[in-house]
Amino acid sequence: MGKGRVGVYLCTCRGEIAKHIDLDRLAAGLSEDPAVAFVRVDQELCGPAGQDVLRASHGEGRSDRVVAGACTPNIQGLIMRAALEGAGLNKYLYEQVNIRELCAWVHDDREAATDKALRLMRAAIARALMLEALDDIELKVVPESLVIGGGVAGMQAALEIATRGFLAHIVERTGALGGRAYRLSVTFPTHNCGICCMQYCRECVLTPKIEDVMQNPKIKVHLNTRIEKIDGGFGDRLVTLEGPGGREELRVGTIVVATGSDVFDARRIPEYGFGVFRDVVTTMDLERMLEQEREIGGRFVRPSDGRTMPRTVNFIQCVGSRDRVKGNLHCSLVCCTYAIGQAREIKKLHPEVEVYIHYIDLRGPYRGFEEHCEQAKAEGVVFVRGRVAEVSEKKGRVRIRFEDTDLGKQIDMATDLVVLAVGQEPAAESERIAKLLHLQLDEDRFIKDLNPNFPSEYRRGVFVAGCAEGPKGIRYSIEDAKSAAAAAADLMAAGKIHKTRAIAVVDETRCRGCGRCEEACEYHAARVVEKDGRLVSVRDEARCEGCGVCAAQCCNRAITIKHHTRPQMEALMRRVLGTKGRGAGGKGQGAQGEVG
Amino acid sequence: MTPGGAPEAQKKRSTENGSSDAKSAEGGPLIVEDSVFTGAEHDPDFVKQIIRYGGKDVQTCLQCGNCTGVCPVSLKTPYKTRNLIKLCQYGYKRIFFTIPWICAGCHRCHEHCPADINPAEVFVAIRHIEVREKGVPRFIRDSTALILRHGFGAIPSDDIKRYREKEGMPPLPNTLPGYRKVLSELEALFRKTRFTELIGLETGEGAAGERKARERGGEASK
Amino acid sequence: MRYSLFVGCTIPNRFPGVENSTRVILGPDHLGAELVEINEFTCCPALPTFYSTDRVTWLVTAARNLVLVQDKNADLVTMCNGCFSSLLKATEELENVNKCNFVNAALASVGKQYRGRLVRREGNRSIYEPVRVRHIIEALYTDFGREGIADRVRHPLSGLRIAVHNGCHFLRPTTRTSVDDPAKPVMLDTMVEAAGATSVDFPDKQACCGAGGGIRLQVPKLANAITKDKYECIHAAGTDAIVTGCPYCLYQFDHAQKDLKVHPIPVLHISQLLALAFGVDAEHLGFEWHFVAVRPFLKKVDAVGVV
Amino acid sequence: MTEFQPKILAYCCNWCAYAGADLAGTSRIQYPPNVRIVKVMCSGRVDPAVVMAAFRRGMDGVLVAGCHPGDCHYISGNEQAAVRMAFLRGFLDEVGIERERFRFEWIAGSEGGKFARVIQDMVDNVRRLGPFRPESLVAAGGGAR
Repeated sequence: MGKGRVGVYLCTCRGEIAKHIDLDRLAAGLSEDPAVAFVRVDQELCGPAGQDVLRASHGEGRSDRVVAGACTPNIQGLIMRAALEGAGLNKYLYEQVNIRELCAWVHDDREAATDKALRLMRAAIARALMLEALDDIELKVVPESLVIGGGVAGMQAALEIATRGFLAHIVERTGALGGRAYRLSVTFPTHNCGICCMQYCRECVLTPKIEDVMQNPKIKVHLNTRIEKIDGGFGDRLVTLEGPGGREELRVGTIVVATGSDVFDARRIPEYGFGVFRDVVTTMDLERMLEQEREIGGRFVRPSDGRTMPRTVNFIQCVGSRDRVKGNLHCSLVCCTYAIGQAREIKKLHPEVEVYIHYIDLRGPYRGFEEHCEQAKAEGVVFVRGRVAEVSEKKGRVRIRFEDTDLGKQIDMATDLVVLAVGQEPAAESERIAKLLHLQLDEDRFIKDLNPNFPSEYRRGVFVAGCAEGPKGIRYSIEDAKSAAAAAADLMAAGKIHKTRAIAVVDETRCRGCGRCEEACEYHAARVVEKDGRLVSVRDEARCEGCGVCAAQCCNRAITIKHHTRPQMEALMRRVLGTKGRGAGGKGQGAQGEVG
Repeated sequence: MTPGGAPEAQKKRSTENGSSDAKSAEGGPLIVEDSVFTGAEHDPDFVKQIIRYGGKDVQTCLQCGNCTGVCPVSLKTPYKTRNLIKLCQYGYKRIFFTIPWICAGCHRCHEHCPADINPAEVFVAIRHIEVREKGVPRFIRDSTALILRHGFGAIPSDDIKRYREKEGMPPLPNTLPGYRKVLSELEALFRKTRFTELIGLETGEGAAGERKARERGGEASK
Repeated sequence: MRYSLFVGCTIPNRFPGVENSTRVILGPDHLGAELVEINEFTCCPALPTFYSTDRVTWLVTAARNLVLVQDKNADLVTMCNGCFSSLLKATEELENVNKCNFVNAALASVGKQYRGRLVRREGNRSIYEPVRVRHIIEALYTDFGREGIADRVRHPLSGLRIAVHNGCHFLRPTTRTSVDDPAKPVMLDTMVEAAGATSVDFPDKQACCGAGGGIRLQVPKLANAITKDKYECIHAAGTDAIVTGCPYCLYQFDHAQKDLKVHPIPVLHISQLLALAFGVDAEHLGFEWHFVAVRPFLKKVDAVGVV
Repeated sequence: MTEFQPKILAYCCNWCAYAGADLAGTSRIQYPPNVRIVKVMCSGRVDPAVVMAAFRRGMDGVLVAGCHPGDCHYISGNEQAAVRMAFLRGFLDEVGIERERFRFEWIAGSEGGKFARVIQDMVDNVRRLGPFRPESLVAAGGGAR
């Protein structure tokens, strides 16, 4: 000790900290430490004035590293660190102790809180003395983007990226762009077609046009193509495609995952008889029926006889959604909207048909949903609260049995057409892609939604849009695609990214190449290679995230995480534990001062 | 109303379609009793108790009505499974204690429940609570007495015994001399689990209990 | 095949013919299974009485019955849905180590110990060793199969229309197990068809008989009201008999018809039906204890020695 | 009278458990001041040696807290930690460190209350056990290094 000169700043947080911690005593205690160059107390270090204080004070050059006792380092701490960086401090030489959330706000006992703060501060100073200045890693971002999935979200993302001047590759598994939306006859609540033909329609303004995509010189469409492998790291990934033309490789800087969702298979709820009774159809089937009627002049008929028009139609909501036993726990969000839309469509075409919608709760996270719903009621669609228990068949007509939960009455009614409003569930392909890209899946197996407050670097150049991230309607998928594309384009426009140096490094003299780190690393950043005739582990700087799992795995202590080195940790621990005085006959063991 | 007294209550309250129409079979009352819950019926621990006795968390019920839709009892009585689960959510324990034990235990409700609640098991849990807090229905005590006495819930008639002999079927276990040991085992186990204490059947009173049971058992086995 | 028949309470006291016909069809003259007699069984115990009141006592009593078969190298076979459900539930509950330890502590006082454990899962069903609880329908279906049964039929019941009633506890014995598909069961229908008869389809085929959960005992009117609906469906379908695998359902259909004063449809246990098809004299099958006369049915069957 | 004040060291992952502790603070949920938090990037970084080091230095209890399964910022670090900590538990049994002295918990960033509860719980439990004597480790041969 003694080499470094630590500048210590304490924040009163406009009284929030000062109320619970005796900052004078804290400052006095810390000043005793010979490594401390000065202790300065300010009212609000994260405010503009406080930042000025930090900059000016550090500019004086009395200290070469800084410890601040303030609030959480993960939020305001970043502001303070940036201010000090402005005054020439290397950001890796900054340490912040959270004496607000971890002391002031959680301990009523002022004495104890002050003691604890003092100890934590001392420990941080000990650690600060061990810190070393580091530079960030700079990675180049390849100015091309991969969009996985050619549905509404994928097409929109590609268009946005292309508009910003970068080449976008759409990789689509099937033979056509458009995804599920292309199979919809009408979209709701605006009552227009799924994919663009009527220029005046509001939804169409939002809906990307397949032709636009096909004609855009900045978009390359790979149909009937599968992603085989994704290699490389942040900013520069090597993607292997398997398409009709054989194997192909792309180098891309960013990736937008828009793999979408699957439609729930109604066969999994056997009591609804889908696949058994011909007059039980899904909403996707109904789309086709309506489309045929409207576009090629077919007639709206019962599938069982192909002749008669259904007199009654019953929609069953939440098929596969909100069903933790046979389906999925989540709400699919779009089914209420589209089922009501289809019901209205039937009413519009054939006002004499009785239409019932059986629901548990009506959920429409759309602007205009309530009006849509009211309109349906006014048009004569009957809403029945209560989930249909089972569908049976008697004398050639399907019957449904349910409790009308408003009436508290069981009803067994004959009907001509049962429409199952099937929900969305995670696509198998999404899971595969997520695995390739080390993306996390949520409990519902959709790709996990990252906290939008996290800087976009945390996404490592991979953005998720549309239903791959959870059930969504067309409009929200498009919004999603736009923001994902914007973030991807920003990264590519910058051309390079700075990545923290706080990552793993291997001491090759200690490493014996056992490969335990390689097994543990989720990012494939650790690899055992042969070097000078022996096996050693090496790190891919672009991929390493600095979690330290490999270091914990290593039996030989060959792995160090920069900025979290073992000596740094130990220095901190020694002080935080207060080993000094321990074992000296037990004096003070358990006394306030010792523990505080 | 005790569970034992259920048949009478049932007779009055159930109508053909389970609806409690203003006009009952007897041309009954148009005006019903004040049915406002005052909150005094509410027991906030009810849900926890249900879980303790092996039921599931009823708070996750979606009130979709699937259970009622398939419930054979709901179809014929004013008691609707979904409403009963709602009562559980509210914690109206005391109201439950007035409801006869009429769940058929067919578990169709569970088969169809999207929230995996299993109302049948919830009612089993509620019966556990009721037995402990309010007392045990008579038929439980009677059949337990029978089982303690014979190992089984009924006693075969002489006709049946003759038929068995004629057909060369092996004798029923509880007619064999060694069965005494089995009964003593059963009694030991019931005492160990304090079942006889729980249902208020003192094993010492076995004989008296059995007499009572015989009267009913004779009727039941007919 | 080694089976230990668990006859329970209802069969020996109300329908001794069910036990006898089961013994006969499984016996050396027909299917040739080996029957292991256990003379220390007690009530399974009944679910409405024990399971509803005190799960612990229920489990201990059921475990005691299970212990009795564990060294016999035989499957425990019930002819009653209630016993099947109660005992199967118990084997599943005893999978839980804590519960099993508790039960064994109690059983120790009568010198017994339960050793069953889970060995594997087969479809929707857990398989335990050494105690395996089975239902007669499932045992016949799995161990002998349609062919195995059909081979033994000497008196095919051709032309007869049978309404099959599976019963709830056979379809849904426990919360996690089903031996047959509860939505679309096949086993009992297959057995009926193996006997040469036709299993008739009718609405609400899987509905409850009405007796379950002690409803018959406490509120017979309610039980009958439930039965009435099902009876009407069966009657409308035009059937010669109702066949079930459960004596309590049998009892309910039988007695409800008396109470409801409807056109009688005979009710038989599957064992009795198979015994008839195997050519066993109806005189031995205990039909005198059925309330609805089985005689008209036997006439149609043309069974010899009609009682 | 001075009650025994146990010293608890908490290794908290930066993303969930530390955020949880932050939230306990912003929610002003009180808990005993006996805990010192050491922030690690991932609970997966915590190896048994680090835990043992704390005991050897005379900590009375050690908590390792990470994200809930499936929630790890680094995909599976927390689950790797769980495996390691399960192994460590067996080791602690062997060297005679009471089970209550060591705890591994999933604490989400939204679980400020849980963080406080876990700390309170640990302090209560460890207080009941009394101070931990690192000397006993040496005697058992467990803390040899």
